[in-house]
Amino acid sequence: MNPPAVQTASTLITLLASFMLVLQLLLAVQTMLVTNIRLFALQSLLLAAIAAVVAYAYGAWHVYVVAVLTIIGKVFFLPWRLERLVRQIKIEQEIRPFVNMPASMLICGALTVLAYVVARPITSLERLGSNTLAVAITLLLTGFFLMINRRKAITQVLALLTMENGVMLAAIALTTYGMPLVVEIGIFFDVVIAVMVLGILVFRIRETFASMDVSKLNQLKW
Amino acid sequence: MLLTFILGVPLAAGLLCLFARPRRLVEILNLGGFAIVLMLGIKLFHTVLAVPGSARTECGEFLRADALSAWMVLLISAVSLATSLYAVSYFRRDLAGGVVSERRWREFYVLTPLFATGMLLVVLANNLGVMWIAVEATALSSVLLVALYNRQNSLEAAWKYVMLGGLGLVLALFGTILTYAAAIVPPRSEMASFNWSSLQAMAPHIDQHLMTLAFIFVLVGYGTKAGLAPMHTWLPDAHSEAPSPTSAMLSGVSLKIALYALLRFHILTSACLGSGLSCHLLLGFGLFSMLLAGPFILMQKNLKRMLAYSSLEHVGLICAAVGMNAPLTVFGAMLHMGCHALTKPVLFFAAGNIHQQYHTLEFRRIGSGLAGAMPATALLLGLAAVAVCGLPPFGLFVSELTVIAGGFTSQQSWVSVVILASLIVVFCGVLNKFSGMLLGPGKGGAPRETISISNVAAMGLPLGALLFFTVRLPDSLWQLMNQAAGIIRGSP
Amino acid sequence: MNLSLPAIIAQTALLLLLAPLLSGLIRNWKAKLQNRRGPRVWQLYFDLAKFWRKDMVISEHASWIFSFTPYVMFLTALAAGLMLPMVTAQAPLGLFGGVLALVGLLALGRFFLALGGLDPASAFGGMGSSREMTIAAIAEPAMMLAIFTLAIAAGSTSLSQIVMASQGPGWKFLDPSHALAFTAMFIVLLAETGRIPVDNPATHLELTMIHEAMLLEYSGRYLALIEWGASIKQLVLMALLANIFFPIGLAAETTPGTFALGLLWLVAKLLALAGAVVLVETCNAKLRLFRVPDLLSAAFILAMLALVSIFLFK
Amino acid sequence: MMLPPTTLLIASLCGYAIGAVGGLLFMRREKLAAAFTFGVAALSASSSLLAGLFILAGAPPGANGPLDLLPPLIPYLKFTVRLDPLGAFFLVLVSVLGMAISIYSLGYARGFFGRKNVGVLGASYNALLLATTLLFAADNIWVFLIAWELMALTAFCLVSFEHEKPETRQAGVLFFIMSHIDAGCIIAGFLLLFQASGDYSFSSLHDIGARMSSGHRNAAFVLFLLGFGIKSGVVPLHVWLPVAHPVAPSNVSALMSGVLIKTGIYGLTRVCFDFLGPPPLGWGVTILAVGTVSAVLGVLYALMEHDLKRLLAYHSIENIGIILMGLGASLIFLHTGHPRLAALGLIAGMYHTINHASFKGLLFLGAGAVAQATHTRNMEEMGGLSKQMRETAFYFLVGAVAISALPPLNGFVSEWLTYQSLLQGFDVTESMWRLVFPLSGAMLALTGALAAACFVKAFGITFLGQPRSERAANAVEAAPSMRIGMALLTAVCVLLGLFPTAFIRLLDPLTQQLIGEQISQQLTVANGLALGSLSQNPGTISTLGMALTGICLLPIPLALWLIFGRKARKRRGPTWACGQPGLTPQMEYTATGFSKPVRMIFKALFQPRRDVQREYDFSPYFATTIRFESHIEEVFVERLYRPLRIWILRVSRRVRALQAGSIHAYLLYIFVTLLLLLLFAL
Repeated sequence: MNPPAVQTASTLITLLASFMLVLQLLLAVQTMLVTNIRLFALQSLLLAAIAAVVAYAYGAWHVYVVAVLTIIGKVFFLPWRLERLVRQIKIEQEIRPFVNMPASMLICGALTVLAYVVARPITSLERLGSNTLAVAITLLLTGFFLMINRRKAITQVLALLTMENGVMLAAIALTTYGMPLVVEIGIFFDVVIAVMVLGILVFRIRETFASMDVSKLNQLKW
Repeated sequence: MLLTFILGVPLAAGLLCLFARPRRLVEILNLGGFAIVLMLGIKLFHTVLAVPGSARTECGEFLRADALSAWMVLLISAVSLATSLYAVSYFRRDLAGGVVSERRWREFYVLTPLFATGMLLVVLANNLGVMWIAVEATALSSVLLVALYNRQNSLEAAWKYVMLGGLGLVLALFGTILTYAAAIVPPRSEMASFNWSSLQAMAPHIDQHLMTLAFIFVLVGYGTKAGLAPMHTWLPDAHSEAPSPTSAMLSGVSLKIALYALLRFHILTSACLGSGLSCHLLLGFGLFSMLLAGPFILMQKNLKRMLAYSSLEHVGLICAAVGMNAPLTVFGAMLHMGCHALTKPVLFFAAGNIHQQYHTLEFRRIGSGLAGAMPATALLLGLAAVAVCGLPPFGLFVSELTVIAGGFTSQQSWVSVVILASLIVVFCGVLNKFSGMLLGPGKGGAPRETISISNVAAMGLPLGALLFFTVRLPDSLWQLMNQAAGIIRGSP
Repeated sequence: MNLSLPAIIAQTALLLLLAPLLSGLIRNWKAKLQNRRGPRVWQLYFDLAKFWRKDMVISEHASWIFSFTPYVMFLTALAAGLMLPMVTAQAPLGLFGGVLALVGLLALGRFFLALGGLDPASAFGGMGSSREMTIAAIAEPAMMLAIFTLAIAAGSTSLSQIVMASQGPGWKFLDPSHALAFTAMFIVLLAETGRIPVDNPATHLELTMIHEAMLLEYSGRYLALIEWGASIKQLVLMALLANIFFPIGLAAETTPGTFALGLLWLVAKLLALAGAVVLVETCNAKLRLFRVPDLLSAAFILAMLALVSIFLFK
Repeated sequence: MMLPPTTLLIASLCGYAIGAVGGLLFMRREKLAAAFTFGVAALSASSSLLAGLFILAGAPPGANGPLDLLPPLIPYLKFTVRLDPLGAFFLVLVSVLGMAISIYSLGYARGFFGRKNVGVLGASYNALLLATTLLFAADNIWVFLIAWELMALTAFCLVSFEHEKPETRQAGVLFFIMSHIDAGCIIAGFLLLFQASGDYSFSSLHDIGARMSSGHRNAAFVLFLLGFGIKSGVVPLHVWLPVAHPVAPSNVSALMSGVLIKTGIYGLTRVCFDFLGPPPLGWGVTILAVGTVSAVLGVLYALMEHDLKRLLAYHSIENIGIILMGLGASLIFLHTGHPRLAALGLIAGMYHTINHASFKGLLFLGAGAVAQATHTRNMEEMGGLSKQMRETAFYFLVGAVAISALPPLNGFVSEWLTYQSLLQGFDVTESMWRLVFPLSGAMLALTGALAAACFVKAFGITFLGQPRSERAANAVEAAPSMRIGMALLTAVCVLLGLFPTAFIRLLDPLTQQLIGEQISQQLTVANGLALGSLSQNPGTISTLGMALTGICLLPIPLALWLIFGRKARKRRGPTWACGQPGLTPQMEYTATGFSKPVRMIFKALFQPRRDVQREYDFSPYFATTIRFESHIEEVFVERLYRPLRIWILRVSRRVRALQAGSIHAYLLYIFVTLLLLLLFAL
């Protein structure tokens, strides 16, 4: 393959990755549930795009598979499933986080800095897209923060999924050819099944507790 | 084809249970399946032992079994067998009492073999990615098992389990990927293999920073699944709210499976960075878990939660023992895994019987004088408690003392002292609660328990086995554990 | 260390005969000091003879212990006496035990006497034995310390050895540790023999009596044995004091002359001690029971000082 | 023909095992179970007794093992046993007691027929004996610890045998917790030794202390002192003892007080004389001081008790203290380099050990007989039992005289030896420390006298006077087998008392092994008639001589009787009650009243709480009912243990707040952990 192509690919990846980061921050401050879901879909789309770029740059066909799977699964199927769930158990759209918007912005910023600090000494990965590792870690940490900061079950699931996006970003961009195919597919289906299971649980919880507020689930202690 | 069979048999059993109509057939499918797995497991460890230090691979290096995996296979199959044996009488009573519906009952018999298959795949997978997938699979199957009773509490427990477990697994996945990324050393730019065998071979050349980062994520991730404090918070909920057979499997093996996954990375890391970092982290988390378990057990109000916390303590002990990284301690850890796997299920089974008798697990409501009301259960519970407190003549005494002695020989006396102290604290709690529950005057007019042979067998056989192996440990088993310990200490 | 039968017989006789006389003497002198005529010196002999002849009334609640006690009391006192060098430096039964054995035998007698007090189920007996045992208990450490001071000097617990050691060259018994120890022992002697200020042998007032309370139920032969035993015990203790602290004139070699001399010395020392006891008894009032410990702890301190002074003056 | 000792030992171990199994098998048939288990136990005990005696009598070298009971479990875990003189001595101890108590139990177990499961009792009783025997024969850290833990476990089963009563359950829990703590200390101590030796066998630990750094040595010593101290009930680690011993069935109490607490003495002796090498001065002084304190406080608290078995339990503490005095003195002599004196001290300690075993066992058996006859342990409800239970009363009296250290019985002999070693200790050193010796001697005197007072109370209130309750009034004599059991121990007390020199000869191998001196010859005076004290102009005693003197003097009172009182007659009459008719038991002195003077004298220690409630109609001077209540609390429980427990529970409650149930908090924990690791591990 020709160096310039790699160059462009790498810049592209960096760009897309940073977009993912932006979306993540939007997620952190956005308070409408459905919008959250859509944002997640968008983020996944970017992820797919990155996958496509990597696949093109290295002509590795199985990374295309990953891209396709991501589009099918995370861009269309999961958001659709989640929105349906939201509609089924008509929960109000408003998300009331524990930490208010400015504070959460600050925290996310701090986490980003931390991620860069952590990723700095690792030099052996400057193959494709600079700083993708940092972005991945940021996605992970901010996703984690979202998970803590959200009250409702579904939003926590969403946060978990964004974390998963970060992981996939690392999987695609850091490892020259993506993971071995079997692993990719396995992970993908695991995620899908996980969301199914979560859906089932959310549904059952809804009908037993007549509420989606996870912070009400505190009967078991000590 | 041995490994394939070991994986295939329970999978097949599980799937068949979907369609098999008559209840008895379903039960027999489970029992038979696990019995076969156990036999295969025994055959496996003999074949592994045949050539010391060797590993058996199948399906083009996709499956791989060395001494460590073989040891784990033995534990998994033994516990699953006991569980399925106990489940028969347990769920018959539940069905009779209308506690579970036919559908949920079938759910259990389908999911349990899948759960077991997942665990077997964890220990047999050669590819670390596949190992992660398998762990995730065990998590998902066990979540539904935890939520089986569909009560408020069990749903809450399941929710916490799946959220925290899922989170941990995402972190673990990240760590895994980082490891993979680290394993791609620039000169070779073609598709790297993600197989354990090759990784271990190239460990010394791995980028150290990246490996450290990876190990941290893996530690937190799999640590959550293995219930190391402070990531253990889901453990008491899930283990106490699940149906007793599931609790037995969760406490008996599933924790150790997550630990196994963690240990694989520990081996890699110490091969790459030297044993310093990972050992110290393991030691720290292990000791913290042990120390944290004490107060909760002292103040515990609920039988199964107490058992769960005792599992936390034992996992902590194993972890710390590996962290001490002396020949004696690591061997002790292996031994301890075995003994604990044989003991803890019995305790949970007995707890299940008590729950079905009194419809509560609160010590206060159960009251006293169990020895009179349910003699068989009380006796076995008492024996198992003696065992789990690390008193002779049961094996945990040997394993714990081995670990502690190892600490003294490797100039880590203070660790051993801490371990001793926390063991004593835990003992005080358990003794206090159990003597209050088992002894004393029985409640007037409480119905005497009706207990089936299979039930007693399910509790008695593991204890018998433990006692037997304590008095007479076959040389082959000793070899196996020794080699497993060797693998963990990085001698291929 | 051989056992000579004549010596044993002689000392037994001495103990049996001298004891009542000594008690009588003390009573008589006490009376004199209080301007009373008082009983004759040998009154106690007549009393004993009378008691022997009298019938006995034994409590219906009493068990065999009650009748067993007097003999134990009497015999232990005698045996203890035989282990003590009275006339000769060599105690007749010195082989069978030293000062520790002597104390032990007296304790055995006290033990049974206390049981005998409890046996007839009367309130007084219980009271008496309770107080007796308590006082003996707190008197014991002082006595032991005092004895230790001597035994350490002698390097042995055999009374003969102690006597010889303090006999040695020079007036060894004048050194401070001896003096202090002697004072301690003297206080203990008052307690052990039931003298004022610890106990009043003359009273039969319920609330004050200790020794007598235990004997209330005894009569006739048994009473004789106990009274006699008690006076022998008193003799033994006084002779012990006299001889281990002032070992003058104890017969070293066995000739009639030395024997006579030794006997004279013994009587002299006993008279002196008796005089001291009488003086103390007349000059003091009986202490309240719970003040007695103060007295005895004082004795303990003295003995302690005696021990320490071994360092100071060596 | 003479079997090799090890064979006998193995035989007895198997016997106990069979007895245990049999007990469980015949659980349903209680008569058979009782006969079988206790019969087998008695036989096994006699076999191990022979084994021990052979060793002490000087068995041919090599006849005492070592040998493996089982093939090793894991290569480093060997089940080796060996009978060296020290072990053999304690083996004799446990065997003698085991034999007597088993015979006693044959009858005693009848008391449980129909209400408790005798099979289980017999089984755990055998298991306990098995563990204890194994402990004394252990030649390997593993075997020792396994036996130690098994002993605690089985003892727990026996203590909580009558678990229907709540106080029994609490006692069991306390006992087990304490013995687990001591196990912990001992494990740590042994592993410190193992660290230096690198081998688990006792033979390799011999004088290992010489190769350890002084810090490790002292650490090990402290750990062992704590561990074995708890087990033997040394003040202030004794809290479990007066709680646990009384609630157990009396035969078990006898075994516990007689043997189990001696395992601590065994361990301490084994460790201090065999393993830890030449002792610093501090060790001996510490042990001597601890012993003195235990002796005095033990007997003082015993005096305050009116529960017969608790009283005996406190006396165990006292006697352990006396034993420790001997051992401590011996250690000091070892330090100052006087091996022969050290041997004397050791002999004193060992002698008192076996003496205490015999008379305390005897007393507990007697107490058991009484408790079974009156269905109470409270002395205030007894009295006058010497009329219905003549034999029991006699045996109890012998035990009482022996434990009060009165001649001519065994207690006197061993305390005399202790006195002698303390006395001669004064000259071994010029340092001020030597004042310790006479002082502890004085305290020993105090202890002895108080013990005498206490047993006047125990025997007098229990067996003499009028019965204070209905149950005491119609008590019946104990079963024949029980009386045989007591008679056996009585005989042991008398023999040990009258023939000390013969017994001390048996201790020669022991002192030879531990100190390298044999002094029985120097101690024997007048060819065995008297016991000497090892100094150049020795003090001597001859208990036999005293007894004979007494007998020879007996003719005097008899003769006098024949001369004067031949015509005198005996009459039975009422006790004088100040002229009032009818003496009621209420007028008798009570146990509490008996010990009142001591309580007042040592007020500072006991802090007695008393409250008197009087109800009156018109004037407080004419009370209709008066309720008097006096209560003392043990200072250590109040000041040390209760606060500790409360503190621990409070901390646990604080910690529990971590697990408050909110999933967000849980997530936060993980998050923080991750961040910290990222920050610091990189």
